[in-house]
Amino acid sequence: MPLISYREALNQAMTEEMERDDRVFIMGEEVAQYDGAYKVSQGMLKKFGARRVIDTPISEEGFAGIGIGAAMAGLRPVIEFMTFSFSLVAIDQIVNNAANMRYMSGGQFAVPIVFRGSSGMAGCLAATHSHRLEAWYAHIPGLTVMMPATPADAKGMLKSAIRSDDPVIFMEHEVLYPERGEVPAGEHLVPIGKADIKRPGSDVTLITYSRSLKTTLAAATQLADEGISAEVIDLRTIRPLDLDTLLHSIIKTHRAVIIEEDWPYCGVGAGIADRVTQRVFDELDAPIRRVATKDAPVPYNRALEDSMLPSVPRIVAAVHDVVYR
Amino acid sequence: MPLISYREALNQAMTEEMERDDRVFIMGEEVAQYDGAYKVSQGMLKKFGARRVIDTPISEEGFAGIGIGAAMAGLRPVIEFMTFSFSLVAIDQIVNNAANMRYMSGGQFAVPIVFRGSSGMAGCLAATHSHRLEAWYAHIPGLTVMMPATPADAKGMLKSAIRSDDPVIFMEHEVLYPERGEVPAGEHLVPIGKADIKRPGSDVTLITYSRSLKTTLAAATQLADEGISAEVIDLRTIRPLDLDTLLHSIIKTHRAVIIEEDWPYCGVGAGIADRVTQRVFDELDAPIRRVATKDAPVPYNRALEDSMLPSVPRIVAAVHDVVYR
Amino acid sequence: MAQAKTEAKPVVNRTQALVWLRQMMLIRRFEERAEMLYQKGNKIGGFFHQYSGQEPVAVGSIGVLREDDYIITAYRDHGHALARGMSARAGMSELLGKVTGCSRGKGGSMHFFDVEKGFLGGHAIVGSHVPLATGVAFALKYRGEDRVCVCYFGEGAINQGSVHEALNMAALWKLPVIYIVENNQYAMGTSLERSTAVLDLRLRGATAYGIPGITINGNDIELMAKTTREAANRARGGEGPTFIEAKTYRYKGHSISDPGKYRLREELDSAMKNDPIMVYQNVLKQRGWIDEETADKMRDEIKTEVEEAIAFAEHSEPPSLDQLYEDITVAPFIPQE
Amino acid sequence: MAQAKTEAKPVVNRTQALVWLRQMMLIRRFEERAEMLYQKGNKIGGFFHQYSGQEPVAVGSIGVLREDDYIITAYRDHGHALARGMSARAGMSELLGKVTGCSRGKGGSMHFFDVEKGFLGGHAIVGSHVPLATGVAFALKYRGEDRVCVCYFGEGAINQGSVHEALNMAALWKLPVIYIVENNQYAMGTSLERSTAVLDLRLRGATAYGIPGITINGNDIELMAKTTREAANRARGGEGPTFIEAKTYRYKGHSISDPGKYRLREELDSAMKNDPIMVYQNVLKQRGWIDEETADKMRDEIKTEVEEAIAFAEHSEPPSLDQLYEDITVAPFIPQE
Ligand SMILES: Cc1ncc(C[n+]2csc(CCOP(=O)(O)OP(=O)(O)O)c2C)c(N)n1
Ligand SMILES: Cc1ncc(C[n+]2csc(CCOP(=O)(O)OP(=O)(O)O)c2C)c(N)n1
Ligand SMILES: [Mg+2]
Ligand SMILES: [Mg+2]
Repeated sequence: MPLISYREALNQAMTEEMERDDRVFIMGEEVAQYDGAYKVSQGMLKKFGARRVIDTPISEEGFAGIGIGAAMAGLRPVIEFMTFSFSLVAIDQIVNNAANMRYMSGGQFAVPIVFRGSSGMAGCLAATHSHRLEAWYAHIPGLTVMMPATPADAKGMLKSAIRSDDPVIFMEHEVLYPERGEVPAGEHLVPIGKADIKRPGSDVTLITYSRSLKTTLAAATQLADEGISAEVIDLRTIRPLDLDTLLHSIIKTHRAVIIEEDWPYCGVGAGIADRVTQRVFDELDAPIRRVATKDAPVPYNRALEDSMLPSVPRIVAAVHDVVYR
Repeated sequence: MPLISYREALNQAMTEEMERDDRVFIMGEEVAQYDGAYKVSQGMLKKFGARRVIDTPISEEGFAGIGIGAAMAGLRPVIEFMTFSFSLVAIDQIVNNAANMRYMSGGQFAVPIVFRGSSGMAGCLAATHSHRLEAWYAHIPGLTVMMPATPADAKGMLKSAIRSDDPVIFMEHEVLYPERGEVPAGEHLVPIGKADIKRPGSDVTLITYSRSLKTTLAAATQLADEGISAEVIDLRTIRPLDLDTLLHSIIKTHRAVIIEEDWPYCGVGAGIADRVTQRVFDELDAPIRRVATKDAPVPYNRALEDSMLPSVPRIVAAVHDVVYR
Repeated sequence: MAQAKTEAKPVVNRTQALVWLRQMMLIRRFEERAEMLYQKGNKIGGFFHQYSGQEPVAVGSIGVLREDDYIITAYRDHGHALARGMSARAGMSELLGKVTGCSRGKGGSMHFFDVEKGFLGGHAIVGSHVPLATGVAFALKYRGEDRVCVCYFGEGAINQGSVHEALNMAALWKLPVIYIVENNQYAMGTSLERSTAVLDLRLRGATAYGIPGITINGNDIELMAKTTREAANRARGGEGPTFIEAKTYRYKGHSISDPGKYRLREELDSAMKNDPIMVYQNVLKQRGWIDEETADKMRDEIKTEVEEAIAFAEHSEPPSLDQLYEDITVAPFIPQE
Repeated sequence: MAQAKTEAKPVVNRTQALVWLRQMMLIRRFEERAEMLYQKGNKIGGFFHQYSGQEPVAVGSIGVLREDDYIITAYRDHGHALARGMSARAGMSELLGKVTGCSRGKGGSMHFFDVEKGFLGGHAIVGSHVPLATGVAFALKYRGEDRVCVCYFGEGAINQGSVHEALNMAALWKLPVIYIVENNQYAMGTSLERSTAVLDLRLRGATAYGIPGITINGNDIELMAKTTREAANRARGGEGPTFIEAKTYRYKGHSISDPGKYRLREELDSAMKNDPIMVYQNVLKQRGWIDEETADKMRDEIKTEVEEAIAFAEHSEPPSLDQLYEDITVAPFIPQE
């Protein structure tokens, strides 16, 4: 299988879907002539022309709405936010128009749209540019929320997202763009709503997604050295949650730690811990622990920022805590 | 003590604080000449004049930002959103400017501002006009989130909110505006971050806030008839959470149900259940159950809407589930 | 008697004119009866914004569109929906929250939809549908179609930032969209001069974006029609958007709960004296296209139609409780609970 | 040689003029050295937007303000901060993420703050500080003060809706705010004509709101000063906002990671040929206010000042890890974990 980057995998997904279906187009700031702020759409203007690869003014609320309107009229837009931090100015469109439209119209309209772009804490970007909004979007019925952690998933998930008839929030991670991995050429679809066991294990279940997968796998390796066998589950889709895969694992391990990059209170981890605990309370030998980003705005200083993030020591400590050793 | 409405209590709080402190003013759509869309600011234009009670154009993002700027320059704005559903168009200002400003400036600036207004499902308002955004705001470090359930708390909490030096999200409930109760005249301050035991009990802890308090108290009465003694805790402040009061109660009852009007996944209830379970897992005889609004956009049809909401039967069933009888 | 004034030369033929008169009467009657149902019996709930007094704006403009064009508007949407041919049955059933309603009882007054008629809704967040309209127009241009999208919004909505973002992109990309600002002089209780620094809205919505802007008496139905037709021709010809400020007046409060105390009795009276439906009826009479008797018959027919719609709505089923989870997504919906 | 051109009659006296020249040199040098620190040694991280080429806009406008006026700008904020008198030490320490930085190492390049100087930040969400500026002006008027707030933003920011909401309210309420659009012709890689339907930004930002609008060569420092002074006088006199489009040019890419391939070499060269610092130096020379030697000495002093600032920054402490939870709220902060 070809070894390509997460960035290229996303590019492949869009390119293939645009080749397949003329209704698909990409719109956003600097996606065309500049080849994308993070070069995800590199070469696409050249390939597809200005009709289908469209640069916008700095008007996120406006072009998010334009995408939704275009979707209602039968197109399948891919709207790039330079980063999801900027989706804050467009969020009314996403919640009230993308997520609610089908319901409010009694099923008459569909909104097949993908909002995608980088997300997360990318290093020294400080408070305004480091948002992780997955918990916010996951809270909203009507949205699908996907966050790939590997190049192969990036491709397969984005292709599925573009083919979805419903609005998808597709959050990439800036830090992952250059990461390389094996990616199937051509048709490769990862189903929406399916988690993936990235490392099987039997003593504890580690639940994670996006960039934190790497740290979690590193922690699992270190735990293995200690004789603790960790199963690492990559959620991939945050909403709808693949509860079955989680429960199956936890019924086996009886212990779980969730590793996430968002804030702890009312975050994705809390949402998952709650749902899991509700189902398998009696199977749990310990409360589900969480390793999240610390509860503070994101500072500029790198050491301070690093100290907030889930780290191998923090994950290992949480695992020790749940396995009682 | 005088018996006044929740609406009047809020009015009193603002009036008293404006009398006390010239830096306090109120701004929003229809707050002045119209006396407020829900009449919360009734009579205030007359009393304080157009300098301090200010009607705005329909520009939430703009006047939210104007409020924040004014707060940075030393005023203490009370910004009314006609409903918090409309705060969606202003949310970037709230998150990036109100919540982050102090941090980004290394503590040089404070943002003493209150964003207030009605919130919640008020009956037949459908998806766009029925948002409950408490979990979103609670997720954000830098914000204080308050939601009063009674007239007395409405007054005492709003006065504390206005005196706070930090940004406060103050969510009222449209359905509660006409509710009457005893409210202390004059100086009455409810501390930020303190929950209130609205009914003591010993068998199960019922945790709730805002409009759901009423339903929860009704359920507690019914449970009492069955011989189940429920302790009802009104959170009042959602962020920061009064974890001590919750843990104290649960260590006594060993069982808890959270009743909330927001959506279940990544909602406030999940946020609380997770934090409580982390602390007192071994004290819990059952998983913390939650009675939330069902996971769907809010429909217009009243019966359908009602079916989503926490109800006495749903609460009672959840309690039966945790007390195993 | 309401004064007859419109374009000197008829803009339409007799048949069309009578259809328009009838549509205006239908909208008026529909809302009068709905208001009664709201007031007694609690059959309608939530926010309810009436279009009474503004009928010529929707009827005149929609009247010159093609069947395959698109319409989108704000929460004050009954008029546009009926003008576009939505049945009174579907509208009334929606107000009563029934499954036979135009949005299956899930949208209510503010969220009427009709995919068959290209009616893209009723939208209740002020200004938020203006980007949507622009996106629909984007799709039309993308596919190389010569259809247009007509977008209505109130003068108060021009203060929402998203409107400006959309106007700029529509102009930049020459999209086939027609923005019709229904300037009924009030946004809730806020009069125009209290909310905008510049009273000539064309400066804000047209000049600022290089979009042709025109201010007209929106209550002159044939002028409304003519102006819209010209704008539609421009749009179909690839010349881009048009901004039409249609001056009009709403008879009722902002919504049913608003007594409208912020305006003077005389202001309302003078508007009602020139009721646009009566004005148009008189114009058609002067043209010899209708007589009193035919008009009365028309009114009677409409009464019957509306009563029949009410009966239909009343007898319709409400959505069953399990429909709560329907229509959320196209894919099977899995509640996250 | 850079061409000398500015107002025929000096706008300031010699002392002031030399201060301005010095400030421009300081900004230029500060950024040159910071860029080096960024490129090697990884001492500066994140986004880093340089002001080089635009110095006269900040220096000329801030130069005529009073000490008690307010300044607010976007992420391209080094120039405004230094022009306002922030020390190179505080700025450099911030870039290095040190606790001695102007934002205690928490803000970084995009979020410079200085409460002492009335410098309300560096704001990194495009357009988002324009409502803030308007609110500051609201507070000034509320207290009956004759101070003003000056708000800088890029020409690309005019496409953000919140900017329009703010402009309208500033005009409606006659607030003492001066909007200075630094039109450097590009928003990242997007040139003006690719992002706005109307190239005369006054139509969008001034005419549309009845705000006096004026377009000037922002790189003519004394014209910049004069124009700002007039606007400030209007604001102090209760006459409301002014919109100034200052035409300028940025020498560097949008941020440090942008090679700026979207513009032609000649375009950049011709701008650099008229480097505004050299232009002003020549003007002052012609006036007999400075000679080559003094200018060189000034440059040397500045070099020393910047090196000293770097040394200071390098030797400063980073924030300790427990400062993560400091400065979040005025009230004691309780982490919700
Ligand atoms: C973003 C937002 N803010 C506020 C409201 C509440 N609101 C609904 S309609 C309205 C007035 C709108 O006036 P205008 O645009 O003139 O339209 P009209 O009602 O006159 O048809 C307001 C303030 C809303 N629905 N959405
Ligand atoms: C809301 C938002 N969208 C996008 C960005 C990313 N971004 C940062 S600066 C910029 C270009 C701004 O250009 P302009 O306003 O002309 O200012 P300049 O950089 O030229 O000084 C963009 C797109 C952002 N920070 N905020
Ligand atoms: Mg209006
Ligand atoms: Mg620029």
